[in-house]
Formats: sequence, C-alpha cells, structure tokens
Amino acid sequence: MAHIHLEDGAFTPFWLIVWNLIAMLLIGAALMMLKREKVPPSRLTIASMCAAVVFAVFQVEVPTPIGPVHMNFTPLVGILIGPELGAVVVLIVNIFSAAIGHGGWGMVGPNSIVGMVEVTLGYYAFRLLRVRLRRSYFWSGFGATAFALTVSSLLVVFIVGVSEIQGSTLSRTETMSNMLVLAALNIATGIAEGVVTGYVIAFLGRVRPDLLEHHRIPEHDHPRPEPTTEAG
Amino acid sequence: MTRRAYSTHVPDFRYITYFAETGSSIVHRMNPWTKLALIVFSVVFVTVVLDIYLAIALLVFALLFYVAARLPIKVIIGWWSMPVLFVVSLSFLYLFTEPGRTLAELNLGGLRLGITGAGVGIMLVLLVKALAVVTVSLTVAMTTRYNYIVHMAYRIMPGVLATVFLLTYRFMFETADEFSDILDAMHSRSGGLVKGVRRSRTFAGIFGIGFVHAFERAETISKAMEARGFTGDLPVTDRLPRPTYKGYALIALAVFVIGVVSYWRYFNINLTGW
Amino acid sequence: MESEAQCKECPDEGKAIVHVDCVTHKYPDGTEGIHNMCFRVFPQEIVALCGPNGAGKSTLIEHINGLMLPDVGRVKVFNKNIDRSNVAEIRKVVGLVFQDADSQLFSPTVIDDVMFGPLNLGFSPAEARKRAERALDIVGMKDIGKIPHYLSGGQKRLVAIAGVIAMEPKILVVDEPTGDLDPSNSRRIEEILRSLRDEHGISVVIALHDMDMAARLADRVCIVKNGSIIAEGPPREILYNEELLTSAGLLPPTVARMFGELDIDVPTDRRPLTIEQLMAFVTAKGTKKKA
Amino acid sequence: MESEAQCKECPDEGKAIVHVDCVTHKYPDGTEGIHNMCFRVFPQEIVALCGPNGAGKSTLIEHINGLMLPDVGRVKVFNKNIDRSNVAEIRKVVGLVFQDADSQLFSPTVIDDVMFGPLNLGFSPAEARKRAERALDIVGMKDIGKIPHYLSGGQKRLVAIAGVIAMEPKILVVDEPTGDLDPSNSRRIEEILRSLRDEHGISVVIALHDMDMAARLADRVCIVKNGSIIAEGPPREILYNEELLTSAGLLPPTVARMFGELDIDVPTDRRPLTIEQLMAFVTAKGTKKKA
Repeated sequence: MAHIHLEDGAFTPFWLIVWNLIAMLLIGAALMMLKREKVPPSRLTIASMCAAVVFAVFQVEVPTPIGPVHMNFTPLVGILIGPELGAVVVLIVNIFSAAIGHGGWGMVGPNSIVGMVEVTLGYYAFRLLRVRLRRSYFWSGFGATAFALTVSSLLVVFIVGVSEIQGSTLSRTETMSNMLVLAALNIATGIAEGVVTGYVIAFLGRVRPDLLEHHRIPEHDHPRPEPTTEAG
Repeated sequence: MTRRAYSTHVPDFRYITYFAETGSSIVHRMNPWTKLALIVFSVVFVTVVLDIYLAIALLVFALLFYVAARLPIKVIIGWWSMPVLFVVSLSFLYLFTEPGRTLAELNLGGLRLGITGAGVGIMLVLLVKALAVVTVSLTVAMTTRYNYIVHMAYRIMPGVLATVFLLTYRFMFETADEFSDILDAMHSRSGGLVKGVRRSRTFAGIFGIGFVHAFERAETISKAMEARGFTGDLPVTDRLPRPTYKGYALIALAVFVIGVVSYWRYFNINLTGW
Repeated sequence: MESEAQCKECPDEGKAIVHVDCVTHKYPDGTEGIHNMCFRVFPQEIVALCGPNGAGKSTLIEHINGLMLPDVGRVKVFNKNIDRSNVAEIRKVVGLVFQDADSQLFSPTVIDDVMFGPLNLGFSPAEARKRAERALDIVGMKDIGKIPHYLSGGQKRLVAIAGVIAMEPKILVVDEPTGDLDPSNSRRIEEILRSLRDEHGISVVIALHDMDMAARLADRVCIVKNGSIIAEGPPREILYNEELLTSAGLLPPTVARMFGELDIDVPTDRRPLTIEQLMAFVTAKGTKKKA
Repeated sequence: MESEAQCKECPDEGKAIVHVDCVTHKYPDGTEGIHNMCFRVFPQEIVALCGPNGAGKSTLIEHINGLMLPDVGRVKVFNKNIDRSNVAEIRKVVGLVFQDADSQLFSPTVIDDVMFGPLNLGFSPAEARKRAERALDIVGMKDIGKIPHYLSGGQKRLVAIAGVIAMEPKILVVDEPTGDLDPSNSRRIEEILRSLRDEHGISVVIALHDMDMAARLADRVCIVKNGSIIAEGPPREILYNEELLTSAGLLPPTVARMFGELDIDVPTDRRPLTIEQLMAFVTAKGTKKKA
C-alpha cells in the first residue's frame, strides 16, 4: 500500500511543485499514447470502474497485528488495463482520495508518480513472468505485485525523505530512517497483497479469461499446458 | 433508502450527491469556479504557512464556510476521521524522534521512548492543516451540482481524463454497495477480514469477486450507456458563467492573503507587530 | 455477417420491422448464447420472449439493438442490416431497457438521467429537457424527487424506461421488467407498455419468465430454450401447451392451469388469458349446469 | 439498547424464539428504515414478511441477524438480547440469505463457499466439508461443477442457501428468494424451505412481495408498510383482506381474488390457498348447483 499519507502543508512548496510537475509530464505522456490508440468508450467505462474499485478498496481497512493497512490493487489494474489507462486511473483515484482527506491535494502529484510506477511495473513484470517465463497466473500475479509494491514503497521513502516535512528539524537521513520503518510495513503488506493479487488473477483466469487476453502466451511458440491446479 | 457505509471511517458517499443536489444555501449558490479557487487557496495557504495560529485561522474559516453551507456538523466529523487517522499514523514517529523537551516517557518493555514537545507540535500543525483543507474541499463537493462538475471537468481536464473522472464518480456508489453487500454476506456467515487474512484464499476470493462483479457491472453500465448513444464524451448541459464581481473580489482577497503570508515566511517580517 | 443473401431457414416476412435471421453468437468462453435463431418483430405488437434463466433471451435482445453483433447470420431493423458502421443509427430506432435498473441510472438527478439519451442524439439541452419531461410524464414520474439513488426499485425501473422512451424509439426492448418489483409497480409497467403500443404505435419486445404476465400482456409469445426459439404463436395457443412449456422449464400461467382443471371445451381463440376471462367461464359453468 | 425492561407495546410471548421489541432504526441520512416494530418468530414455522419494495423488510431482517443493531428497542434471540458483544453467537443461530445471491458467493469453488460458514464457526476442515456436503445435498446441488461464477441464477441461489444451512442455524431468514428466478427454480426453493421446517425443525422468515408464494408457503403472514407491521395473522385471514393488502401496495394472491369472484361463503379456515384447493371449490360448486 504504497501511498503517501501526508496531508497538505507537509511538503515544502519547492518539492511540491517539483513532484507535481513530474506527475503532469507522466500523465501527459500517458494521455498522448491513449490518444494515438483511440480508446473505445467501453474501455473507458472499465477503467472508471477499476478506479472506483481501487478507491473503494483504498478505504477498506484490513486489520493486521501492527495496525490497520489498506490494499492498493494498482499493480492489478496495470495488469488488467495496461499502464496508460492505469496511469489515468491512478490520477483519478488520487484526486478523489484527496477530496475526502486521504492524502492532501498537493500529494496528488507525488502519489500519482508512485501509483504510475506500480501500474507500469505491475504490467511489465506480469508480462515478463506470464508470457516470457510462462509462470502460472498465480505466480505471475504474485511476483509482479510484490515486485511493483516493493519498488514503490522504497520510492515513497525517497520522495518523502528528499522533500522533508515542513517544521521538522530532522535531517533527510533521519526522516528517511523514520520512513524506512513504515516502508518495512508497506513491503510486508505488498507481499501479502501479492498473494491476494495472485489469487485474484488466478480467479479471473478461470472465470473471465477474456480479461487477461492481452497477456496470452503465443500459441505457435511451443505451447505448454497450464497446470491444472493453480497454486493453493 | 441508503445503505450503511461499508467502511467504518468513511461516511456514505451519497451524502455528497444528496447535499449537493438538494441544498440551496449561500454556498450552494456561489459560483463553482470561485469555490474551486478557494480549494486552491487553502492548499497553497497551508503549504506556505508554518505557524499553528494561522493554520487554526484557516480551520476556523473552513468551518464557517461549512456552516454557511448548512451542512450537518455530524457529517464533517465523520469525514475527519480519515485525515486524523493518517496524520497520526504517519507523524506518530515524529512524536519520539523530533528533538526537544521531553513531555512524557513511554516504557515499552525496557525500550524507553520520550515524547517531545516539538514532536507534538508537528503533529498538531499537520493535523490542523489537514482538517482545514479537507473541510474546504468537502464543503465544495457537497455544495456543487453534478452538472457543474461535468462542465468544469471538461474545461480543466483533457477529454479522456474528464470522462474517466466523471464515470468514476458515478461508479463509486456502485462499488461501495457491492463491497458492503459482500462484507455483509461475509459477516452474516460469521466471517471477518481478520479470519480472512489467515485463510488468504477466501480473503482473495472476496476481493476477486468484488473485482469481477465490478467489471461485469461496468460492462452492463457501458452497454446501457452505449444503448443510449454514449460515444465517449458525457453530455454537458449546464454552462457555467464566470464568477461574479463578488467572486473575483473573494479570489483577489485570497491571492492577497497568500501574498502576505508568503512574504512573511520568506522575508521574515514580523507581521504581528503591525 | 453479410454472408447469406437470404437465410434459408427463416422465412421472409415482408411486414416485419425486425428480422433476426439464422443468428448464432458465441461468448468468449465458448458457450453459445444463441444458435441459428430466427425472430421477427411486427409493427405495433407486444411480443413476449419466454424462457428460463440462461435460455438466451438477453443475448437475443442485445442483438436487436446492435450491442452484440452476430457471429453468424444477420439482423435487419427496418430493412437495414446492422453492422459496426450503423449501430448508432439503429440505437435511435431500438430502445433497450436492461434487467438491472440500477446499472442504467448513471446521472445524479432523474431529469439528467432521462436527458442523457436525447443529448447523445444531438438535441439541444432545452429540447432534450422537453423530451425527458414528456417521457417522465408517460411513465407517471413527472414530479419525482431528484436523486436516483434514493428511488425505490419500482421507481428506478420507471425512470430507466423513461430514459429510453425519451429517445422516441420505434421499437422498445425490455428485459425482465418486473422480476424484483412488487405487484402494484408491475401492473403499472404493464399499463405503460400497453399504452406505448396503443397510443404511440411502438412495438414492444419483452423478455419474461412470469407466464401470468405474458398471458395478460402479449400479442405473440415465443418460447426460448437453449439459445433457440422452439415455438411461437398467439398466447392462447402457446400458453395452453403444457407439455411445451414444462419441457422449456416454464409453467403454464395460473389461468391456463385452472382452466385445464375446469375441463371445458372451447375453441382456441376463446380460451381465457386473464382472471376476469376465466371467472366468466366459472360463473357460466355454474349457471349452465344449474340450468 | 437495553433501555426498557419490557417493551410496553409489544406483547410478551413466551414461546417465541425471536422477539423484536419496539425497534426503530434510522439510516444515516435520516430516513427511518423501521419504526417501533414488533415482530415474533415461533419455533418451526414459516413466517412471511410481505410488503412493497422499500417497506422495511430488509431492514428488519438484518436486525434479526445482528447485522444492524437497533437505535431504539431491542432484539432478543432465544431470550438473549443482541448487542455488539454477542453478534457472533447470534449468527450461529440465525442464518441469513440475501436477496442478491451473486454477492454471497465469494469463494473459488462451490464447496469452498459452502464450507466458509462452518470454518468460521471453528469446525475442522474435515467436519466443515461434511457439513457442506450435507447442506448441498439438502438443496439438491451435490454434484455441481466447481466455479460458482458460472452457475445460473437459480443454482447460485441454491448454493447461497446451502452456505447458510451448512452452519445449521435454528432460524433461517431469506430475503426475496425467488424474485429473479424462473418458476421451476422457485418451486424448488419453496420445497426446500418446507423441508427445512418439517424435517429439520427450522423456523423460516421469508421476505416477499409475491403473494401467491406467500399463500402457498406461509404459516403466518405479516404485512409490512412504511417500516411497521400493520397486520399479521394466518394466511387465510390476511391474504383474503383485499382492503388491507391494496392499502399496503400489494395485491391479494390470485387464488384469493378468484375465490372472491366465486362468491361462496365458507369459514375462514376453509378458504383455499392453493390452486388445487380452489379447484376443489369450483368443481364442488358446479356439482352442487347441478344437483
């Protein structure tokens, strides 16, 4: 659950502008690619529903021994609808989250960067595992998600550490070491989310294989039968 | 009839639509562009300001704004639980690590942790700032009709983004219902998310089914929309006028305030001595 | 899609405004939604598609509106083949009301929702509003509160119907309109469909498994089973064929079952379809036997 | 919740296993789901809650299972007040089948789904599987394929019921079980509910707006309107009270309407509730008049 839960007023103006500008550039690139593709309305509807689900899941607290955490599902969204539409979804989810105080408005940019890293890594890692390495749905989903969320958790530490918390006298290294405690929790959650995502993908692979059509293993290329029992 | 909120700390999203479409307070009648400017103002304000008293001043302003919109106080307090949770959980470590006078000591099995005054200070400032901005943005959300939001979305965002934004807004209610239905069904069979975590397959099944249902719901809605001629852009019915001169005056005032507080911060002038 | 110039198995019927000719549609998972299906809609009629859950009613319905395109065969509406290029035009003529009313209301206020269709057809907001108000008037929901989420199931369904009527279609296709509604709302919807046929000249296609409703409402009944229409004809014929209905997983309407027990011999076209008609027989029987 | 020692308006009935005493529940937006409601469930009976959409049936039902707690008043199950501390225990005794079967099946396979409840109750996987198989047997779905998602609407409902039966509740609460089902599936569910009462001694609470089904199935009928029970009693009394039913937005069952037209005077307890019983009268009438 890599998400910077900082509210407005936490970052200095300089870094706020820097992160938001980077986010805008990335979103701009995603939108350009979408424009070239000419997305049909049905895909927009599905992307919107993904955004709504991610938003809903964001707000469901999962109790763990260390404290409540929430799931993310951004790598899953990346796997299902690709990094370009995934980037749009991430931005929209962050806008709505900001509107209800789940992270500040100024954090929409930094959080979108984190989310876009997750959808992109999720998508390509899944492709790699599934199409190239021919892992099962479960392991591909697990691996892609755990990897994407580990990277993004570290990215959160980096972003917060570099930007500093206004009013705090802690140095960057001290801030980062503070954040690393949280990152450890996030990575642990990320691995748990990997398991859940793995099952969700295995589930989708069985009930709605058409949703994963774009990750199909090319048939002419030495087909190997899907193991009959998914992990677990 | 509404359902319960499916999450313990987020009130029913329907409040937003309900209050926005049925209210007629002075804030409801305010030009939406002016209200949007107020959100921007409060975000910039809390970013520039470090002083807790100024942050409190903004919170007071935000609450007056909320009250002027004639929205129930109970609702905003419910919404506050989210930012409170996040600020506290994230700045929790600062309580102990921020250097300063120790206010109290916590003894955790031999590990002694001191809560410092500066640490408490940081947490309070972040909290007040967060509540102020959240109050302003929710007040705007709960007083602005959907049609105006459609218009504004298409004016400030690229088409694809605006469409996804607006459809997501619409689908939030669906997914909220979907998840509360599933969670209800689970609770009624003595299940719980804690038990679910131990049996990760069931736990995943709950999210998996939520996802599949959401997808299928999206497909149905998409069909229903296409059946009624939807081609990718939502129709915009109401055009928004520009803000009135009162609105411009308010925006100008906001800009002025930002100017003053920035000047204060970056040029170290003692304003309170005026 | 434009393979056969004339479908061999489906007879050509000049007067029909919808021709579904030998249509087969497979779902992505390989299951066949409908198979080699022939179906016609005539002007100003109410035709009921009756069949159990999963028989293929919804798949057929979505073909008439161009939401699905056939894998094999073709669909013609007003003598125009539906294909990817003209679905937009087809949807002006064929209105579709889905089973799940919840999924059809996507605007925050009722009037906005009903205006959605006309606006997409290119009407000005003012004209769209006029059409929406007219449609809400037809379904008797003119003075309804503003927010669809707060409507009851029945009201939602009525608004969903209004949303389609506002587009002023020539053909209205309705999927299971009363499944989850209480009787007074069901009756209201029946009346609305009748008035659309009689006063607005609209043809109505309605998917159903409530055979009592089919008996009260339909001018023609088609029995759908395993993706095909296995029988069709006037309700007095089809709905009295118990063997046919049970083989399709349906039950004859209550009236037909009771009339069967009465053991009266009448010509097909005098068989009762409503309780009132049935009671006339019961009373007459009493009287006759008394005499 | 534990305010009044004895609710004044609801009479104390010793034999009842569920007491809903003067319960009011307000939704967060201020609308009242139920108001000052009194409701009882007795051992081994089928009680039907009849009312139009939005009358408060679902709100009442969710109180019996502890999914909702009353704002005012109290709910007792087997003489135990439901409160936050004992909902888990209550749910062992009261099983709840929701209206929307889709949202109730969240496990990857049918058997997993049915085992979900028993596992939560702390049974070993082996015991849970045994219970699940028994429950699937009761609903006649033992040899069903594996993935709930691919089941038809009727099968999903049956699995949902099995999922609750597997917990071996003493009271089964079912919300609108047949709304979207075709007649053969509806009949099957009716039979299952009857056998649960007769063979397993379970009390069944069923929310309905299909009055024909209420007539066939219920031992007792409660009419729910605007969040209160406005009348209750044996079906032969309540379902023949046309004025009462129409005032609540319901229609008398077909059998009652037809019997009304027959104009025969019989004591209340001989009024027909099923088509078969009605036909006996029609035939008798013919015979009597002939004689």
